[in-house]
Amino acid sequence: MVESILSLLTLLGFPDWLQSVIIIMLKIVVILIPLLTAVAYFTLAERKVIAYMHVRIGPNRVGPRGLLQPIADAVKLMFKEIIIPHGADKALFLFAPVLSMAPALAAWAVIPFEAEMVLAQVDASLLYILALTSMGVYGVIIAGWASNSKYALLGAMRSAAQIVSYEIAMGFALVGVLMAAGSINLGEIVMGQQGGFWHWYWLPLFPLFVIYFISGVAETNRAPFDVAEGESEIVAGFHVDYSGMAFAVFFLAEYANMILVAMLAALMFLGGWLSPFEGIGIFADSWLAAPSILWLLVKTSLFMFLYLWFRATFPRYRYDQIMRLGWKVFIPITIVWILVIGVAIVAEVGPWFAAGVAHG
Amino acid sequence: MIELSDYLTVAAILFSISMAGIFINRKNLIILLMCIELMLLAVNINFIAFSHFLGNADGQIFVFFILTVAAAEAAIGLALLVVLFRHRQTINVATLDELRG
Amino acid sequence: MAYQPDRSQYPQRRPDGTLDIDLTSGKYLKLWQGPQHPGITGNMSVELTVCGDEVVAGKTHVGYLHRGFEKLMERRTFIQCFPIVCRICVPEPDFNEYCYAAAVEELAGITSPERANWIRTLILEMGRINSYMMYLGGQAGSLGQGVIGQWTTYARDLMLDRFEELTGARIYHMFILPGGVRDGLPEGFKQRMEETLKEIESILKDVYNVMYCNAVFKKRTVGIGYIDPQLLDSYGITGPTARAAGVAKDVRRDQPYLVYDQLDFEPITGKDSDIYTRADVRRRDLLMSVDLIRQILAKMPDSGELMAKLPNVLHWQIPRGETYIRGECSRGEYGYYLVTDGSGYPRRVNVRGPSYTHAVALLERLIVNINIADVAALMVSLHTYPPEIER
Amino acid sequence: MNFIHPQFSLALPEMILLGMISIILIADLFISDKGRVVTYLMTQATLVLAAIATAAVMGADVALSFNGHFIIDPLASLTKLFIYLVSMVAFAYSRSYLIERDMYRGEYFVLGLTAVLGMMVLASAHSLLTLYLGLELLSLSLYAMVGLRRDSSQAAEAAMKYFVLGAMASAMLLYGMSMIYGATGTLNLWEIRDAVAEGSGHSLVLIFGLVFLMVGVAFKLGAAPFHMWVPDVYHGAPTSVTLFLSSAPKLAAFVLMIRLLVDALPALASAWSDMLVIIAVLSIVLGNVIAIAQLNIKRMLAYSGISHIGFLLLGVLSATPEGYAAAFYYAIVYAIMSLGGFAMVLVMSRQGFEADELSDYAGLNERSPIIALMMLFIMFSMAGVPPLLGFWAKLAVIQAIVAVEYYQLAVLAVLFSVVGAFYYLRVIRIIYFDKPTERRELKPANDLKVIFIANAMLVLLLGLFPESLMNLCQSAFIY
Amino acid sequence: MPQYRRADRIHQMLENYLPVLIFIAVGLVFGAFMVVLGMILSPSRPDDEKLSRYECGFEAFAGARSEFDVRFYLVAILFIIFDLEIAFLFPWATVLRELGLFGLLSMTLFLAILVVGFIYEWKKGALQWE
Repeated sequence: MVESILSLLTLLGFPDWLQSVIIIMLKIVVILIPLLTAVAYFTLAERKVIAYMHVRIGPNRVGPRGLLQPIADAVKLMFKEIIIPHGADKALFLFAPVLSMAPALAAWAVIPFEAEMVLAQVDASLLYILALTSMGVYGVIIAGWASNSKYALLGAMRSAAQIVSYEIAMGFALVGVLMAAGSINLGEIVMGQQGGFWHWYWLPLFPLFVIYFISGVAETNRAPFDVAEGESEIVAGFHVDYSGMAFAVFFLAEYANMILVAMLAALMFLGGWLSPFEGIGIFADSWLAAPSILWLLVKTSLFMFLYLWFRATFPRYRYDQIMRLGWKVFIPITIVWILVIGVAIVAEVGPWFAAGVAHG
Repeated sequence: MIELSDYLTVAAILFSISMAGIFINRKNLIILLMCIELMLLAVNINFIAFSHFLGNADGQIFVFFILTVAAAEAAIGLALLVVLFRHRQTINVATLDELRG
Repeated sequence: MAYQPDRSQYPQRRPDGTLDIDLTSGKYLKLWQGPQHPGITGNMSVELTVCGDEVVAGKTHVGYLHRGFEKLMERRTFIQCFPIVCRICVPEPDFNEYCYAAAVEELAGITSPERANWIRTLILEMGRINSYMMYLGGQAGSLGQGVIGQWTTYARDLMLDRFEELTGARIYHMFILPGGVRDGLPEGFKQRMEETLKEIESILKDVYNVMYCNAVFKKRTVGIGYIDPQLLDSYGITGPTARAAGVAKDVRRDQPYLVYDQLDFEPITGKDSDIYTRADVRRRDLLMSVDLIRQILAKMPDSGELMAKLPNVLHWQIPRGETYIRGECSRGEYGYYLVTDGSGYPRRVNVRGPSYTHAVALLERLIVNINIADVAALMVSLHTYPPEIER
Repeated sequence: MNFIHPQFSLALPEMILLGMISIILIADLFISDKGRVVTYLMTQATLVLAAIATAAVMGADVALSFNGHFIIDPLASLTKLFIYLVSMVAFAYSRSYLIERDMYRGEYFVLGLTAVLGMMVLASAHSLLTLYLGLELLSLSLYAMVGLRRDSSQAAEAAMKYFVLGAMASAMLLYGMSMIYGATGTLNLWEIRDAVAEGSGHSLVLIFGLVFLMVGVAFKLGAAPFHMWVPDVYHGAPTSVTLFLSSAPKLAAFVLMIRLLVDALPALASAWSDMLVIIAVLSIVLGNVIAIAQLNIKRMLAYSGISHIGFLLLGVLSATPEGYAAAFYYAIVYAIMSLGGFAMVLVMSRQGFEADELSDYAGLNERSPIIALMMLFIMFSMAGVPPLLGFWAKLAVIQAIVAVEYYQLAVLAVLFSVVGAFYYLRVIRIIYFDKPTERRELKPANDLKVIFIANAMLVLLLGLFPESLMNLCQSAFIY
Repeated sequence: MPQYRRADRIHQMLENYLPVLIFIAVGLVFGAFMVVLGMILSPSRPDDEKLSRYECGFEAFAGARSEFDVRFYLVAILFIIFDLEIAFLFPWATVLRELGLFGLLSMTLFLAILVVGFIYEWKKGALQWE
């Protein structure tokens, strides 16, 4: 497929470096299109799933059984007026959503969808992702500061502090995965989990797995941790003064981040594209046990469903309880578990860290 | 290709900018702290350039330590800034004239 | 001894626990938990003075819903007042009807027949279940949990169907006349009511699992909004709020009216009187009401008079007198004070609802020194309805 | 991966100190204010323990560990022992002062110990990396100590100034180190020495690096052109911190200079000794002249400290082992004298009254003659009056530069030490001949008084029998 | 004079970072494009009432830029320190197998010192949020 495009491009007389750039752009488009549709339909899924949990139906008017709802929302927001409040400096006000959107998208450059299917063969992919997720905080703070309203600024500071605190817990959880996998490249991390679902890292690193996902939920200001725009007390989040497309971009960034966290959790703890039936005798060689992207998508949608489930059933934590949980509960547990895993690796405990297993 | 001397000149330029920043700036202390960080980063560039062109990794290891110390310094600098701010309500460099002579 | 961080520059606490700061210093932020605030049920507003995250002083503003019922009733004959009375308090209209009817009967010297009393008790208990359902939805909603509100509205709807079947109307039933009730139970009512009660119990089990056993809910409610038992008398606290403080104070038990003396039940009390215990007491109260309805349906005489003999109601002169009828509604002690001067019109009607003391005096006392995030939960946990305060 | 396990036993004192710092930090959280003396005693015990460990590890032969980054040689061990002694005395002095100013918290002692740890790492550093780490650990703890007293705005300002200038200086030092690393290709001091010796480094880059090194070191020592921070910080910081600040870190800065100039760059001796001449002259001249104009005793002692550093540099610029020994001797003597000097201020100060104006010392003789006498000894020894310790130190240093034919420098040094004597004598005049304005009886804490008297007597005794300390210092430089 | 080795690996290393660069650019452009599209398509009729800040239905009080709690600053500093700790754990984690017991012990010491700092903060109330 790629060769045919290349030959077409040489035909049109493009210089070779431009050709490689075009190929990369095409690959990016191939990643972006499904991602953006996934983000759009994730919003619909959210409203539907929460509705059914509330014993009601959810959107079913727009299009057949409500399927065109996300498009309708997008178009509506497209035509909504973007209000820039008094005293807000215009440039920063409009740049903040872009700054929170860019990291959410750029992180997908290094996510491996299958053994060889990754856009950029970056060998420090996990480090790149951690760096990018901490870029997201800038968008939040600038939005809060630029919209020149007391509530927005307070909400922005709170959610920024929350994101930052849970980033540490997430970082420690990633260190645990690195120790188990022995390599910082996501592809090799998944390869390190071969050999049946009890080889996946959710078993040896169970506390880190749980803490990773909960920190992921807290990082994206979701479910029990969405105090920043919780309506029951200070009625504001950092994007209270945003409207129209500016708000839509924040919205998309949040959902893209959620999918990113879900995908990472699937990759690092549930063995990415490896099939759960891998090591079990009877299925061993059937197509069922073959690793494929479908398994990755199933696992990711499992985590995405968890997001929605949390949102439907949990009340909101109070802000100081969130910070207490982040600092006083997660960080000690992760540090202790890192040491436990360190000892386990040095002593080659269990099937995961046995000496012979090929590692990065 | 990029030569060693190019790296050194970049580092030297950065270093002089931060030196100028420290002496010329009278407005506020945070810029002062930023200049100090900038100085340490200029030194980092120096080290990495040397270690890359010399082929041994000592320089890069040194950079790791410098980053840590720079972070510690930033922490203490900002802490002192807050203590000072609590007394003076401004972070203007010119007000630091209580100790004279 | 855990080293206390040196908080010299934070405001200090006076011996009675309040912060000694001068509110006029303008350093403190004034927030409105305003009438159109999405977080709380009912439109009354609380003006909060906040220092950092902590509420320093609160002032309740009511009056957004004053419709002047009591003045209105002075211009109406007794029978004309009957349809107005149930519209005073939306979530539990039957209690107004019963109290008004009982007051008029006492002054006019009429007694409502036995079977009518049974039906009246049945309606009161059904009204109580509905009011508690609305409370559960509000309490979870104030903490951000939307699902409970949805389930309890569904349950409330089932009960409204039973009301419709029994009284012909869903909310304002106008069923309890002075002198008795307007009609008996339609046939098959008991069997359908039994199904509704089973459905409500299953919903309550789900609510218990999702809300009461939820770690985050516990974190947000246990130990918050503590009411000191000594305050009960000085602040006139009644109903589940008082029972949650350990005092078994229930008008149905202390001064049984209607047929409560023939039903066996024990007032439910809680121990440590915080938001969680109040919610739990109300949930168990609701289950008790379900059991009471079963008892009523079982013991109810199937035949008998429904209405006592009334004189010509159009020119009904009730001799001079005054009375005060008390009852236990879902929020506390509910009372009607009726004064007649022998003319065809009530001289003075005063509705004494429990929310008046709970929402104004008690709330302003409790709201000091709690986190802003808990203000909504506290207001809902006192289960106050603004319409009943201002009438 | 071949991983040669380093010899941990050599770094025993550092490990003990690190362990004790953590224990004290955690223990202090659970101690009530009344029990704070436990933290103080634990601190002193740690220093004693470290001294014993250093003595055990001392040994005659030079031993390298942590593959070339850590060295145990006579200079390192001796410096460490003196650092422990000076720090113990400094903590003992500061105890009563801290109680009066409710700074008597665990943090003060923990920061002090981290500063001591920094000095120890600095003393036995054998590569540019360890030098930098030791220096940073020392300076960061000192910045925090100066700014520890939150309610005094002077301390906050002093801490900020010290931080900004200190950070700038260490950045300069680093820039120099990066140049040296670039020129010689290695961080290890001896390998640098061999590389420079066989002329393999770019001469221009080396000189450039050396200049920046000199700037950084001169700043840390508080020598002349870079002394702007010394008076402000000594005046602004709480007196007990100034006492600690002016004694032990100077010793450590001296060893830093020796490691850099003597161990690493002996081949450039001609270059750096000329630079040192300029710095030494400036320090001596500026130190003594400005000190005369001072009315605040802390600022006066600060400037006298700068002049003492000038004298110390004289020893180093002679570029001979005897010169280094003389400089080392001078450094130790200066540490003892500055301890005594600032102790004077501590003895005089009470709750809420900082005795830092000269006039506060008027007529001290009537109020308590013993203390006045002790102050006389210290002032005379600082001036360099013969029978006391200060004289021998100045004599040794001047002998060193005379041996290397720097006659004009020697004459200038003697001349300005005489000029310097003026403001020391003025203090004595105020103590003995002015009428006392303060009537109240002087009641310093008894442990403070005892140590102060012991310190002054030490100055006297070592003055009478200087040989023991002298050949101890010479032993550090025989190779 | 140690000879300076010609750096020849740079070109290859740039090879697989190019897509990352382009993706970041695409991300930025996409975000900007959406916002600009919104600006173009949507009507713009500013009037005072609409532009005033949201104050739960009441007139806005003090200006927005009032100073906020020092605790947020404390969280920032603690974040720097702990993130640095993670940055040091990353390389160590990847080569833990080769380092064996010695590597583990040295990192335990590193973590122990940081845990001492953490306990100190905890007890000093730095993590207290009431």
